[in-house]
Amino acid sequence: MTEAELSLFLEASVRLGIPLALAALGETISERSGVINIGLEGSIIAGALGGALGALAFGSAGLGVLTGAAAGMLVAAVFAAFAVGLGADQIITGTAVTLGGLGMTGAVYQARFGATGTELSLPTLQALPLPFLERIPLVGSALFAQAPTAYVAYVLAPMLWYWLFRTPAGLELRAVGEAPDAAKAAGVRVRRVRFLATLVGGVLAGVAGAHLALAHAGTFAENMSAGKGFIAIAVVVLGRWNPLLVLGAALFFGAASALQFFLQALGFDLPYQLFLALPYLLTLAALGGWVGRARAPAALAIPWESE
Amino acid sequence: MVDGGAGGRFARTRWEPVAISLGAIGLTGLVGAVLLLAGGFDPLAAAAAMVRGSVGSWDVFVSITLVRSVPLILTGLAVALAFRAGVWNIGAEGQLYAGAVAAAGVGLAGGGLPAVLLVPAVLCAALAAGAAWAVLPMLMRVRLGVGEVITTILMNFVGIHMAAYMVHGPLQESRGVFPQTDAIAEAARLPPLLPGTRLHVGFAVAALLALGMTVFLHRSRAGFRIRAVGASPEAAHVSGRIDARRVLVGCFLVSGAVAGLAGGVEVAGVTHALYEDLSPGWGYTAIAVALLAGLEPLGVLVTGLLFGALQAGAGAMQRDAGIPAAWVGVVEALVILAVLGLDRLRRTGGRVLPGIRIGGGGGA
Amino acid sequence: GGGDAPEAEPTLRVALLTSGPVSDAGWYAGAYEGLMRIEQQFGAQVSHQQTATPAEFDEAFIAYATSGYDLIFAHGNEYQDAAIRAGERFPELTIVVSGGGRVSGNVAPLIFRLEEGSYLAGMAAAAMTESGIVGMVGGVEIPPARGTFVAFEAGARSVDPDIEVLEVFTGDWNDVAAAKEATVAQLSRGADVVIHNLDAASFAVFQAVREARAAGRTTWAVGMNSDQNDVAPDVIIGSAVIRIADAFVETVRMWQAGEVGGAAIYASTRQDVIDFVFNPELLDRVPPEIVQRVSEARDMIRAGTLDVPRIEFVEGEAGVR
Amino acid sequence: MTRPLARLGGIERRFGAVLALDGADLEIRAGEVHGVLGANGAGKSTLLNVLGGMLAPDAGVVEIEGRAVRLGSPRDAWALGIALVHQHFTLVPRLSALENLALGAGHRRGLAGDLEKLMARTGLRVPLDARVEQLGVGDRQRIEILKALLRDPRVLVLDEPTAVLTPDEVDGLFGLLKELAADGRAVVLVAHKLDEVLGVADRITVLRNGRTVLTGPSAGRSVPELVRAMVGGDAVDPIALGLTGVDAGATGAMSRPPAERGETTTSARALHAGGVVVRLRGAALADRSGPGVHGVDLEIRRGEIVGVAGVEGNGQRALALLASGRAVPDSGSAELPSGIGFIPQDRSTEGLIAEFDLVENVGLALQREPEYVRGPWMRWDAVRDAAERIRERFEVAAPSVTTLAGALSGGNQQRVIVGRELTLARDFLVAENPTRGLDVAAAAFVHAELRRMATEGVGVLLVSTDLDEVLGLSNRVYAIARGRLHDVPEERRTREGVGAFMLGGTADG
Ligand SMILES: Nc1ncnc2c1ncn2[C@@H]1O[C@H](COP(=O)(O)OP(=O)(O)OP(=O)(O)O)[C@@H](O)[C@H]1O
Ligand SMILES: Nc1ncnc2c1ncn2[C@@H]1O[C@H](COP(=O)(O)OP(=O)(O)OP(=O)(O)O)[C@@H](O)[C@H]1O
Ligand SMILES: [Mg+2]
Ligand SMILES: [Mg+2]
Repeated sequence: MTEAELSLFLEASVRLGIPLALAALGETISERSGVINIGLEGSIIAGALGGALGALAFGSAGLGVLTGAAAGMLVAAVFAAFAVGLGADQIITGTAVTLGGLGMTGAVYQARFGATGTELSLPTLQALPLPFLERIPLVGSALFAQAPTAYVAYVLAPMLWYWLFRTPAGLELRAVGEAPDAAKAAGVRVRRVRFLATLVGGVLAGVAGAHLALAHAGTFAENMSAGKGFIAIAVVVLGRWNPLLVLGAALFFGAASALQFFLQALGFDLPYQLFLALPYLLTLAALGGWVGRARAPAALAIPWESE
Repeated sequence: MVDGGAGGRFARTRWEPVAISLGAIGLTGLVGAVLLLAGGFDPLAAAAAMVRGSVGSWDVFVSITLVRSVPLILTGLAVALAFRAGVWNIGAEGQLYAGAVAAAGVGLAGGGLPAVLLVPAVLCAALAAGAAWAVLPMLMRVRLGVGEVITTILMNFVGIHMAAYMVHGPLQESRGVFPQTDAIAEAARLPPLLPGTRLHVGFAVAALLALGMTVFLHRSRAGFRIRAVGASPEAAHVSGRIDARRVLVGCFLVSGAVAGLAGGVEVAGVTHALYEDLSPGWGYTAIAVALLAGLEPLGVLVTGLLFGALQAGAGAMQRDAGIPAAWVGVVEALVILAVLGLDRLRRTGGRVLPGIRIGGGGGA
Repeated sequence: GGGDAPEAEPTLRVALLTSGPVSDAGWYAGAYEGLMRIEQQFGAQVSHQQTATPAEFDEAFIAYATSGYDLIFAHGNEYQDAAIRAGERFPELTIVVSGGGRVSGNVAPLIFRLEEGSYLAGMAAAAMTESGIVGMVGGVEIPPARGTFVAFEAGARSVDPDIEVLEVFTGDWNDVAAAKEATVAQLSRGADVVIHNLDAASFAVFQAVREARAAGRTTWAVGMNSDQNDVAPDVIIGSAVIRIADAFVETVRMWQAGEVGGAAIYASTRQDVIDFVFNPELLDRVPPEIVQRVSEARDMIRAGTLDVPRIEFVEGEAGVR
Repeated sequence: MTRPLARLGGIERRFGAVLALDGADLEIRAGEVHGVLGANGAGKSTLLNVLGGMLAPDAGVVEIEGRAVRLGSPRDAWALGIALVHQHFTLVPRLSALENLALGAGHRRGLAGDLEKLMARTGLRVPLDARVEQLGVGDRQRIEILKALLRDPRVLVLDEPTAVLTPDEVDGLFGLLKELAADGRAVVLVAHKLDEVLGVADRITVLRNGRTVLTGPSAGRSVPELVRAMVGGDAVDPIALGLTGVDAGATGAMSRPPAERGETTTSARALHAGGVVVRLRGAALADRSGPGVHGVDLEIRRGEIVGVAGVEGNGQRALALLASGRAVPDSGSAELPSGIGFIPQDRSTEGLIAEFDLVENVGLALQREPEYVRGPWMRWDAVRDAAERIRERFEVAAPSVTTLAGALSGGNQQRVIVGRELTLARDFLVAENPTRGLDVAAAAFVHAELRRMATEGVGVLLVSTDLDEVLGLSNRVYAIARGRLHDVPEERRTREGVGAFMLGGTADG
């Protein structure tokens, strides 16, 4: 690739990585508290629709992101009520919430725009190039000429890292995810922590969805989340439950996905299905290569009941 | 009580899943009705269609509900076995596709053979392919200590694209036009279980497998060892002197094989050709099916039927009551949540649904 | 839902099968509109099911046949095998398979000659491009999709013989992210006019073109399947449209006249089902002589004097001509 | 001190079918060390958990300084100055000692500083930066105690803190407890070694079957009296009681003559002629958590009890795994017989499967024995009978053999394991801290069983941190330090003597 193409490739990598990064950062928080939210997909699609409707209603993409976040949180709250409140199995609950999220968004979309949908064109999030930074050779335009939501991810990763590993609250969250009974004995409100962590995950998944609708596509389509929830969960593992690494992992996956389009555009004449499998194969390789024995939070996915 | 040791964490009578399911349907009805009304649809018509389309008539029940439940039961059994051994195989979907591709391949190639040879060959190919699809995650777990939850999810995506590639490439129909294979040889197709219906012997296979697996888990030493390793690898090693790694490897592969069988049975029994989007996510639904059954194989038979009926009824809801497909997803979600809710409320102390233990990560 | 019409003579019962949501404002939405029009114009009792898997195809056919439906529109080639099976089992039933390739006594493919529209689109694109490179972004690589691209390319070459054409398939009609990146990749390869053959994901193509425009390039997009001109009036020079609803209504008429079955039904510019419509808001940007040439070409295609290359995929017909 | 600092009255608590507390009372006064005694399953931990805000009582009152209070969570208890050291560790394994101590301590500047002071004052030292999962039980126990002390409690509640501490540490801890009491605080202590308790406690309360059966000053009370109060019967096992310097063979009237075979008082020495049943030669085994062992040469004959004393975390784990055939030596050789029983020290995670019932837990070990399988099948009927036998002979307090192991109190869990492993130990038995956390009667019973096995010609390897136990039972004694075995000559077999060998090699306290 020429340098121009390379930087275009990097731009694409970041664009594809950002929604994953947002969702995965949220999932990192909830998984660190011992809650694996397979319902993430539901939060993302809800965020996309919520974002679209909000942007239309207020005529502002910015407000759309907020409504998207709210929608994502709403879905996560349903998940948490069952998985945290009732202590129901997290995997089943997540499966159901994903099903319901995809269905409900479709239902709402049709209720709002008619059975055959409509050619929505929304107020979109314009790319917001950062002065100076954008001029950094090669990576500048890739990293710093993105939609504002991208910068949210950049800022959030280090903040979450600091919060998790350097503050008492973060310590409590990790303790809840490692050994809830011990955490409770230390006076941590296990359920509340898990509940709130799950909500945070939902908010960020919602923002990711809003990003898809408002920054990426400029529209909403049923099932437009296209499995990104699952990929985000994989990204969390690839990032070893560490916000900084998770951001990196998301961008890595973005690059792996971007590769397929560039190889196709460059006229490599392989069947495209093989290109489509590429990101997953690369991620597997990465897992085998360096993630090694990265350990999940010990209490991940285990329902917890006091007493 | 049939088996001395059947108790433990999953102790529950065979019929509990049924009871829970029935109660759940009632509860769902309520919430669902409210939502449907809000959406401007007639809940009663929907319910009626649901029932008619799933258990409305013997033919509907046999030709649609039972046929639908086969892949759910098989993948559900695959998941249940793996989870029992503490192997968190979320990869049934990919293994199913691998099995389907292999079955289609053999079914197309083995044209000359008689059914008595070809049908078993097709199913064996599916088993082998499913197991093969589980090898990589299995190795990554035991050799590198990479948790299988993520690797199996990734293998799902790879498997789906692999199948898509097959129907666009090597296995594409002879005219090379549409993304599908030719129809597999007559001799490769599963014979009907009940003549005159769509129900194929795959259902019998699934039912027998469920029965056999129950006996195996609760009566055989190997089955007991599997449960022990799943419940506590440390205790299994120190007190039982059980080689946890061998159990883990075995269950991972067998689980993959059974999931692969699901794909093979679907191709050989229903579609008779390989298409893209063969599965609507059975491999994921299977997790709910298995866990709702408390990982009891016979329970899986029941919950698999429940989900089969659910999906069959869903189709009818669209056709007869004009409920859009999107709403159907909502209703299915409601049913699952209702089952969960009831299960938790009914329970007094002691988890009935085991928490899937992803925690502790890889380390075999 | 199926509202019962007054029981004068036995009401016509028509069903529609789609394997995607009809809310896509495109391929499936068009079919659903057709179904609604059939309900109104013929007082027919209609029903729709969105199927998810091949396993459901047989089910749906059987269910509709046994509950007395006369005519089923199966809107996609994926239904063809199940349609043939159902056709054998239920001789009374008639099944029309959009884009299908297999024919039987009571199963007829409904072939949309969208190639004719995309040929005209190609001419327009060739006229608009400055870089001499145009791009095509497809979803799943199936004959109808390939066909439109082949014709698009031919149309473009008829205007500019040494135009360069790029082609990408994302593998998914609805994955907006993939469509967006595929388009960006092509724009980055120098393409400045992009046509798509996608479903809901098409919006992402327009979005990408818009953004390139915002970045200072003169880039254009071409709408497809339905008239998308007002989706992105600022970048879409025109749309190659299928008026699916018209085709469905026309098909019902043919069925009532007993003319459906045994052969493929072709819907093309002749019946005005297929067309290329310039975006009125951008008409001033298009060289008038091209508008002229396009309408001439349309007439020639109608008259059969201009032969648009296409991929034949109906049984008995040869491959690419 | 007239008005009690804390009072629990008529506390009831039920766990499913089990009535753990049945109207128990406890009265704690400022300035006292209060000993709480009771057999396994008596309800001690449950009662203290109620006081610590971990468990909500089903009925009864909790009063602090005469005021009725509701302790909904540990936070509520701390607010009232009550800190609890749990019987079972409540640490987060993957967090560092410091993080564990900081957990729940809230925003707190100079925590490390305070800790340094505290460790200096109390002599309880722990490596603050090490991850807890890498630390031995001793360190973990110290962390637990420090955690409680950090809160500067008015009422300090310790549930069996001494079980895993070295004699010196125990003395140190008791000294500390006395100091705390001296400056007007109250200390509640649970321990099974009655002499320990009598030594430090001002007043005592004895629980039986969830009821308070005796409470009052400890002065002038005798061990047998307490035992009688605790278990009804009179089990007096000097070793279990911690009365030092006893001769293994002679003394020790057992709680109850072993069922089938009549009373046997034959000294194990009688069988010294027995042939070698276990032979370790230059055996070495690495161990992630601990030093492992190296250069172990050990021969054990039929009928002898070989004791290995040592401070926790000096290679006992590796030694036990080697001798029990659970691990093969990295180098050197291990010749083992076929019929081996193994009583692992960690009963909850290694000895039993909490969510399995007793039948399955017995089957867990018996599934390797031919008589309990037929072809590929388990003979569950046979296993069930075996479980029933164990439940009766070893007096496991469980409603039935289909009770989940997790619902048993520590003592009863241990009884199940001992019973199970004894049936396996035809040739050789490895016992790792077999009486840790057991009440007097249970401990006495286990000791009697170990002796009986020896007299029946089984070789026994007793690995224990309890010096009295090792000295009291063993024919030969080794000390283990830094993964090496040191033979302790006859004349040096005293607390002090062995202690010297133990510490001689040890690095960590
Ligand atoms: N069933 C539920 N539905 C919704 N939210 C819940 C539910 N259960 C708990 N929560 C949320 O969790 C918070 C804490 O709940 P709860 O006090 O029961 O557990 P906890 O105090 O955190 O844990 P522990 O009881 O062990 O201290 C509640 O304030 C509420 O916000
Ligand atoms: N979480 C629980 N679930 C069920 N039963 C329990 C639970 N905790 C305690 N029990 C039961 O309550 C009774 C009292 O248990 P507790 O732990 O208080 O006894 P203890 O006096 O502390 O015994 P030990 O000396 O062995 O620690 C026992 O019979 C035990 O089986
Ligand atoms: Mg609470
Ligand atoms: Mg206790």
